[in-house]
Amino acid sequence: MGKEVQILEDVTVRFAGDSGDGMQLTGSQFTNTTALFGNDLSTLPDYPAEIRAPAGTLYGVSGFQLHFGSNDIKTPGDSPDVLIAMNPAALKVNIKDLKSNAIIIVNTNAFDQKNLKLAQYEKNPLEDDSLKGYTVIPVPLSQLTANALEGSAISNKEVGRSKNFFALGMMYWLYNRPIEPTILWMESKFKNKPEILEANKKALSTGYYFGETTELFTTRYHVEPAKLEKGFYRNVSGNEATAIGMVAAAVKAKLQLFLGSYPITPASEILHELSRYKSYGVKTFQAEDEISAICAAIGASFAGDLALTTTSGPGLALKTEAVGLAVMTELPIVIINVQRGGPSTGLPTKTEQADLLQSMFGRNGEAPVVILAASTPVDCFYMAFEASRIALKYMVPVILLTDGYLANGSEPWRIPDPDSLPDISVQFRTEKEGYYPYSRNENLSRPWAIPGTPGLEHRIGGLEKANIYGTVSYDTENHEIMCKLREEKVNKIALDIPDLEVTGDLDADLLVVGWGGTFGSIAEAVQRARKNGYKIAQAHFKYLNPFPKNSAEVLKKYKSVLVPELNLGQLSHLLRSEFLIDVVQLNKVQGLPFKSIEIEERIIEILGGNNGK
Amino acid sequence: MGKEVQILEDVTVRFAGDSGDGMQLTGSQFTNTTALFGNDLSTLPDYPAEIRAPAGTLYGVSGFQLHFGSNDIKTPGDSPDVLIAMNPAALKVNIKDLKSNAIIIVNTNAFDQKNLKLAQYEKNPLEDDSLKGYTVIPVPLSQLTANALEGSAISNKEVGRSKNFFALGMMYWLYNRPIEPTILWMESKFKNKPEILEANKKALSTGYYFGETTELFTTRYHVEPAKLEKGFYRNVSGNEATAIGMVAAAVKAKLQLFLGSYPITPASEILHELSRYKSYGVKTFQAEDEISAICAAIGASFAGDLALTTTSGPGLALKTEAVGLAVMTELPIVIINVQRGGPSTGLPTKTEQADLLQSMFGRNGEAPVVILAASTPVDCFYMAFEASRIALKYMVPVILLTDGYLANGSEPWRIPDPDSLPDISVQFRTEKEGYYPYSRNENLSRPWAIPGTPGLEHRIGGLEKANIYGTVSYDTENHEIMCKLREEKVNKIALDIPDLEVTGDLDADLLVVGWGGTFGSIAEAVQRARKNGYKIAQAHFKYLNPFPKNSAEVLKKYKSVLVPELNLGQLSHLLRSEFLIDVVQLNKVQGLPFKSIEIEERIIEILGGNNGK
Amino acid sequence: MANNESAVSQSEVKLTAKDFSTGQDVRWCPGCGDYSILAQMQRTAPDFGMKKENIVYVSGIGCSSRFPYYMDTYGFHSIHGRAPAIATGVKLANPELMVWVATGDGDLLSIGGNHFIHACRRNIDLKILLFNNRIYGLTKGQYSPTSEKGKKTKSTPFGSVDYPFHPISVAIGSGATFVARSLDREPKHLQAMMSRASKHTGIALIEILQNCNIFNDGAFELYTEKDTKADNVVVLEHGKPLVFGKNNEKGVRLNGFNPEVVSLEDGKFSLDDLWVHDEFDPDPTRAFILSRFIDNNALPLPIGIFMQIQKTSYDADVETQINNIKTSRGEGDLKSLFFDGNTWEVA
Amino acid sequence: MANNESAVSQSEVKLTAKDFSTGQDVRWCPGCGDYSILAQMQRTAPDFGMKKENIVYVSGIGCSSRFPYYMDTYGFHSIHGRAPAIATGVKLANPELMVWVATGDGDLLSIGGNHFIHACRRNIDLKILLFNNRIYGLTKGQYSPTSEKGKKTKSTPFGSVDYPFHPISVAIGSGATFVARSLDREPKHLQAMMSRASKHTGIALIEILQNCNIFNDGAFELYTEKDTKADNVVVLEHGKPLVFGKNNEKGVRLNGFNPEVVSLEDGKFSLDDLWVHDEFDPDPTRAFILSRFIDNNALPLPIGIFMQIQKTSYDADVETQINNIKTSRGEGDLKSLFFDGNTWEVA
Ligand SMILES: Cc1ncc(C[n+]2csc(CCOP(=O)(O)OP(=O)(O)O)c2C)c(N)n1
Ligand SMILES: Cc1ncc(C[n+]2csc(CCOP(=O)(O)OP(=O)(O)O)c2C)c(N)n1
Ligand code: SF4
Ligand code: SF4
Ligand SMILES: [Mg+2]
Ligand SMILES: [Mg+2]
Repeated sequence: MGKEVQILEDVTVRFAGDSGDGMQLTGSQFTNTTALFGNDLSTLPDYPAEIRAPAGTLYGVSGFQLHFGSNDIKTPGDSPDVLIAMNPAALKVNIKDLKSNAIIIVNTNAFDQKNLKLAQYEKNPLEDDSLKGYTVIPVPLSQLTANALEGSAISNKEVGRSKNFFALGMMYWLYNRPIEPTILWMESKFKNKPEILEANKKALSTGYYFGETTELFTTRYHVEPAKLEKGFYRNVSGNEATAIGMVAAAVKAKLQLFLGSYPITPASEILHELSRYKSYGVKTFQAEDEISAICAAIGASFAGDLALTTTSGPGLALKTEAVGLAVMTELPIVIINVQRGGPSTGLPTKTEQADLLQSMFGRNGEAPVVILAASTPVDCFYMAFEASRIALKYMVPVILLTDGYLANGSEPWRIPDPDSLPDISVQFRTEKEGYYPYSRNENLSRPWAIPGTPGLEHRIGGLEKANIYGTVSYDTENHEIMCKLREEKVNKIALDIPDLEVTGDLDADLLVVGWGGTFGSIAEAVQRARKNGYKIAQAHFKYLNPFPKNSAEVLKKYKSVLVPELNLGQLSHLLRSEFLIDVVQLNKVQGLPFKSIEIEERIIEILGGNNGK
Repeated sequence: MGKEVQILEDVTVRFAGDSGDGMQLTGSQFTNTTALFGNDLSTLPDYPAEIRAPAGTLYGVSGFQLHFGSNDIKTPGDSPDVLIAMNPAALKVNIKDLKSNAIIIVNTNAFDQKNLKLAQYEKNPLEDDSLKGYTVIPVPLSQLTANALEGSAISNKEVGRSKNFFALGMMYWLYNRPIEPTILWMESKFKNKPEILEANKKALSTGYYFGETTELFTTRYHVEPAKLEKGFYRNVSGNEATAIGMVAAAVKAKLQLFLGSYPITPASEILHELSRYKSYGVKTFQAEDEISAICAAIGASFAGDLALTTTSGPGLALKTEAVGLAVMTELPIVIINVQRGGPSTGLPTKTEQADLLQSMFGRNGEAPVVILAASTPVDCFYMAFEASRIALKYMVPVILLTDGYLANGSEPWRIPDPDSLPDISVQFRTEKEGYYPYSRNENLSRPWAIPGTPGLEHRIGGLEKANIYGTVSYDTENHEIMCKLREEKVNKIALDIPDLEVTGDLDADLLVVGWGGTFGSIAEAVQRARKNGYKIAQAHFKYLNPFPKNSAEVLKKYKSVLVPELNLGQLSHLLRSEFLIDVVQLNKVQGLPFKSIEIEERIIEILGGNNGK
Repeated sequence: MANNESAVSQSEVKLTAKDFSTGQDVRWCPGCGDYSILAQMQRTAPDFGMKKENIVYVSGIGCSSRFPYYMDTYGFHSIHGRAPAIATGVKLANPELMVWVATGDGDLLSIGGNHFIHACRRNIDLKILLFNNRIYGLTKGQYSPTSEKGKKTKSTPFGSVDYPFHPISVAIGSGATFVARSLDREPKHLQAMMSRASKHTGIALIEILQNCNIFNDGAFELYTEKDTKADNVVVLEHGKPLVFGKNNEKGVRLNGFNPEVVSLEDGKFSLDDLWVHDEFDPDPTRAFILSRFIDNNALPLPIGIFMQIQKTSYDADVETQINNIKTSRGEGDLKSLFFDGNTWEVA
Repeated sequence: MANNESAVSQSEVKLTAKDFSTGQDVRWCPGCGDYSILAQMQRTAPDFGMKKENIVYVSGIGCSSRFPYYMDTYGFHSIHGRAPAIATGVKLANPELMVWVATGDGDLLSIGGNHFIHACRRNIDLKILLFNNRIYGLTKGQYSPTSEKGKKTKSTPFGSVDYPFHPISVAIGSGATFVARSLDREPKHLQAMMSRASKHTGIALIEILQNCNIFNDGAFELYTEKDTKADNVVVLEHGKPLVFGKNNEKGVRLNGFNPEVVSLEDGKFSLDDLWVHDEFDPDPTRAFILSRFIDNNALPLPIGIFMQIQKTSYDADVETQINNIKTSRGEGDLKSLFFDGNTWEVA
């Protein structure tokens, strides 16, 4: 109908509504279709803390944000270009995040007295000037859906539920995506509920055609496919990627994977995922508490499994005594901590990076452990694999830090060829000759001799061990030797991990250094600032203990080092202590990821605001 | 009988024998008598890890060391001048610690084939040259005691047990101390066992007179009383002093003391001591585990008690989640961690300082706590009081670190006038007007409104709290405000604690900095080196978080900063990070305190070995 | 021994349910069984004979553990599993307080199991409201230690292989002195249980079967729906026989140690043959048998007070001991504390 | 369902007690009851029908927990209270192993209580040796959760005010399937219990009353000394009446639910009136009653197997479930794992 088509490089869309409005589902469908279409993308859901908050309330708003583009997409986007608000609460909660001049599509039917009051609006924002500056597209979504489904066999309640598909259809039209993938999905999902299937299909396609016919939309947008590397892709969240990475590690290590876990937000999905993989021999043990979970994992490690325990902050706090046991017994175990807002129960559904120092130091005595951190949802796969590799090769506990942002966020994963993953298989000790439980190989790691092996019967435990022989030893000098050996073993791993890589302007004055889940925001900020003419180098730590061996060299090369972190300065603390450099901190503890603009602004501030010149 | 009397400034004596030989008792009696005599002193027991190891074994040797003098005594002594060895194992285990030319008094009767074998001696060391260089005084102790008690009414076994009193009598003679205090003690101790009383008295006095008559001793020693400050004194171990300090704090705060604890070496004696003080209203709750112990303490704090929990390393690891709850709820609680050898179960009966970083960082999220450390056994009293003062005034958890060395070591305590202790009483909030659970006073501390107070009903918990109002808040900015407030509150305490004091040569190039229980060894080393002409300044941290406000100024004044610690460098880590100074580390992780000579040697090494000139 | 009548202060003005409401938005899912439990507590609390400020609700973490926020008394929403331990500290610090624990099947029986059994062992005077929905609600639907074997949940997509706890059996095995069961859908009965628990001295457990309409909907339908409940629930009443059925036509008799359902209609058995409930039986054996009815589909679900035994409570014993020692030795003062043991003077 | 006979490999050469000794110096106090328990295990182990390398002893911390060091098998001396959890991991990782837990009353019932009750609930195939000396030995003499009320110890100088656990009641309340009691001083009986436990599939608890001659000497004298034991101990034997006394002149009969001691000499009661022990009774009620004899001074202490119930074990169910799924779906490979769900190609 002759609508204008505008080509965009990237777009950020946020779907928001009541928990019951199906926003997560709508968002995922849009994501899948967009992925199939060939865009690069990154997503982030935002759940309320309540399971099902009463409809219409501010704290019950559930959101799903998707950033997609024809370029390299690094984050779910700082601020949406488009908001789909299913009710007044969704509008109220989300409006502050929008770009100025953003498009707001609202379901006008939901803007009744009751909902306005629940959303604590004194006046209907659609009827005053408060939305000036935005492009508001008022759509009577509920009404239109009801009209579309008139005469259908489903209940009124179910009709109400279909409105998200109407909205989705409309969005498909607006961004010029096919509705077929969603129809296919519906056909399998609602296989056994033909009436619902029909209704939803109808809502979807009516929404699509509504976009085409209505005069509310004057412009249609087009985002070209991205130039992605060839191959097969799949969208994965960080938690999914973590789970798959662990199974892959077990297969490549030729071991069975044992997970001891206790549910906790936002780590539970790793348990859920892994419990589906029984045909891979994965054993998932839902323990009575976090302590039992890690202890069972330690027991399984002793008996020869690839042992894993997963948790979030408060759970890691509970596991610390047992982590010390793993240090002392030198058994391989992977501990995955999906960080969330603390201290204490804190902000359980929000993200944060405040468990680095807990991971580093949260145990009695001198008990060094290896610490890794994943940088993107997809990287969770690789770092889970890497954590397993290191644990098995060096017979050490490895803590892998991810966070709520990575865990729930998703991005396309270029599926690797399983054969391209390294063989990390281990040799259990079977040879009796010369066997001592605490003898060491060139990696300083002790032999793994598992129960069932004839002739290698031995005892281990939490008391200090005699060097080589592994018997209990109260000898004073032996204790110092062992403390130092345990430290050295961890430190030596620096030789077996990649160097810290510097990207951007290697000759810049400013180095921006991050770790873990902030990678995307930092990279985006650096990239944007560089486009604006600033000279900046960037480096990102995925290995926190030990640090990569070239770290000192890298860090000392730059006049200023800026360290953005979602905490009060934990990596900064370590860098200061380790390298005696006075880093510039950029800290945020709001339960939210960085917006790249926040980092960009700080960069510009440091570099003097005039393009660094 | 005309024996030579030699005047000594100080002497270090070690009693050693089987666990069943009563060495702890003998040592304590010698200590008490020496204290009454007016010497300054410091003691250290050394128990085997086993409860009652089989007689005669190396690992069953129990020791008690006493350093006393006419000067200011700071440590139990690096190396004994005299060893009393009740059997070959005691000789074997202890000989390496002795001064060259030390006196060794041995019970020759115990040097039979069986005992020699148990002690893994191939030949009788009394009969070859292996003890050349020592002054060996062979005494047939068992035989002499048996002779003395011939015809007494007690059993042979009991006669055997009396030999320690014979040895004690001999030592009294040798060091010219009265036997009367021990006789008085015996009379009350064995009130109901008159035969045993008689036998022990006889053994003691026979031992004394044996010293006088035997030609084995040609010299007698005299150590003049020390010039101690006027007043009443009492010998206290660190654990005793800690317990008394907490009761004193409760009395001065006008609160009831609540202890939630779970037994663990070397902290259990605090529980034992406090459980005796029921007439002071002290409630001691032996919980089912460490988590319950601290949680009960938090509950008691909520309800208005002065709440305490005591533990050692592994126990602190278990309490970390709950410490975070105390941080979040801003409730006052004192957490005492008597550090021992780690990691894991480690060396449970040995000392170490390796829980500093655990105390600092061992919690999920940004959860700052106040950390104090006691420097001597007597200081445990004052720091327990101080920990209570800070906890109550600022409504914060305070971790007080002591260690196995302080806990079991003892020294004379000049008993303070109770009235001289500050009033630290608190005002519970009762006023309804303007009450909000998380409003703050000038110390940033929130009001303590305890259940039972009409009109102030409120709810607290581990979820993030709204500033001022204290309701649950998922607000992102509020979270950052609260994280920073909690940090600031702790940091501000720097204004309310003493400055870091520097002693010695303020204009030296070298500053020696320690923390906690190493005070005595460091002070002795510094003093000795200074006597030898070296210029050295000394400072000792008793406040680890926050650091005293002049710390930066002090630390940056010196060319070199030497940090001796019983760990792999934990204070060093904090100083490096906090002050960006490159300290020199002196680390020892052997489950043993520093010998002052070890520190002195390092000082000399740093200062160039030629008296610093 | 302190007993409730003397240890707690009586409220002077009669309070109402509304006085106990904080007026805060209640944040459970619409339709959740927790609402009823809250309502019954608000209705019953005025009859505890306590001033509001002397009541404390302590909870752990879970949907159920949000309970304290809605009661306008002192409250502590603590950390997962630790409510009994924190409540123990509260009660020991101030035995005048009436201390309730609000908790879930995960909170109390999974991570909090140890504190729970020790609270039972000690017989400390806490009243525990166990919201048993046989699921982890707050973490969105994993199975719990009370979930049936074979249950499919997020963490057991192929069915769980765990046997469940019977919370009441665990309590009895651990030495509890008051155990009761009720249902979220039986408001009057639930109120009665709360009121009775409030009068018990020592540990009191009320297991409340509670519907989680989001993750475990209908778990207790059999016991709550009009057409099935009469045939599947037996109400325990002291001194009365175990009778149930739409027309009170069925009963439970004990055949040796074996409980069995008998018909009262076919003339073979009469009321006199039935098990007569004695809630004050000092022997917990019968309560133990009742706690295991749930294993046997042929038997109805007992609700009511399974047993209550009189025994001094831990908190009262602690207080008594301290008071006795104070009386016999006199209250301690710092001077005598400092001068305890061997002292000497340097002049 | 895996049962012992098939799941474990048979040893070929007959081992002896000596084969199970590590030859390490045993570091308990001279006279400690732990020596006997070790000796009985070393004597019994050759009859388990297992190769040495397939036996694992897991312990926590305590005097008793040093046990693994002295058995020449695989062993894990872990951290305080966590042995059941670690053992669970060992057994799940390799169900072919026979896994024993050696633990103390503090280790298992105080700090480890939660893991213990959950191990019972799950019926995981672990054999637990509980060294119950009613004291904390290793930490030098504080009272434990099994210490009698009123006990004076280092941490209770005025007597404890805690009620004790009955470990066997706790186990039964939590769902255990095999519970037995023995004494350190009854070597033959203890061997028999170990041997019987070794044959049980699922959780097996043997409570061993053990003398700590240093901190709680004589705690069980009544049951071990020549002149008192016959009158104070009743040996449970399947199918036999509960008879005891120096001349077998006394018995226990059940009067309703009430156990009472009767004389067999005064003609009023005969063997036929006595409680006949049925260790295979699927109803745990009688075992529960036996577990509480200890509360009543008039009753003798039962030793022997209180009950054993057949139920699939947790580890077997875990294995079966995995095998079934592997059979029905085929073993997973990485390709299908990676390609699970929505994928698309970029060409
Ligand atoms: C230490 C710790 N572990 C785990 C969690 C996550 N968690 C919160 S509530 C809960 C279980 C809730 O189940 P339940 O107690 O039955 O309460 P419900 O929500 O069903 O009322 C879990 C596992 C946590 N908050 N803290
Ligand atoms: C986490 C932790 N808490 C406390 C301790 C101290 N501890 C070691 S053994 C023990 C209790 C021992 O009692 P029990 O289990 O009965 O064994 P027993 O020594 O009597 O055989 C305690 C409290 C510890 N090692 N670790
Ligand atoms: S998830 Fe279940 S238990 Fe939790 S509030 Fe919702 S309905 Fe209630
Ligand atoms: S303390 Fe007691 S339990 Fe421990 S070894 Fe000695 S006698 Fe045995
Ligand atoms: Mg639940
Ligand atoms: Mg014990």
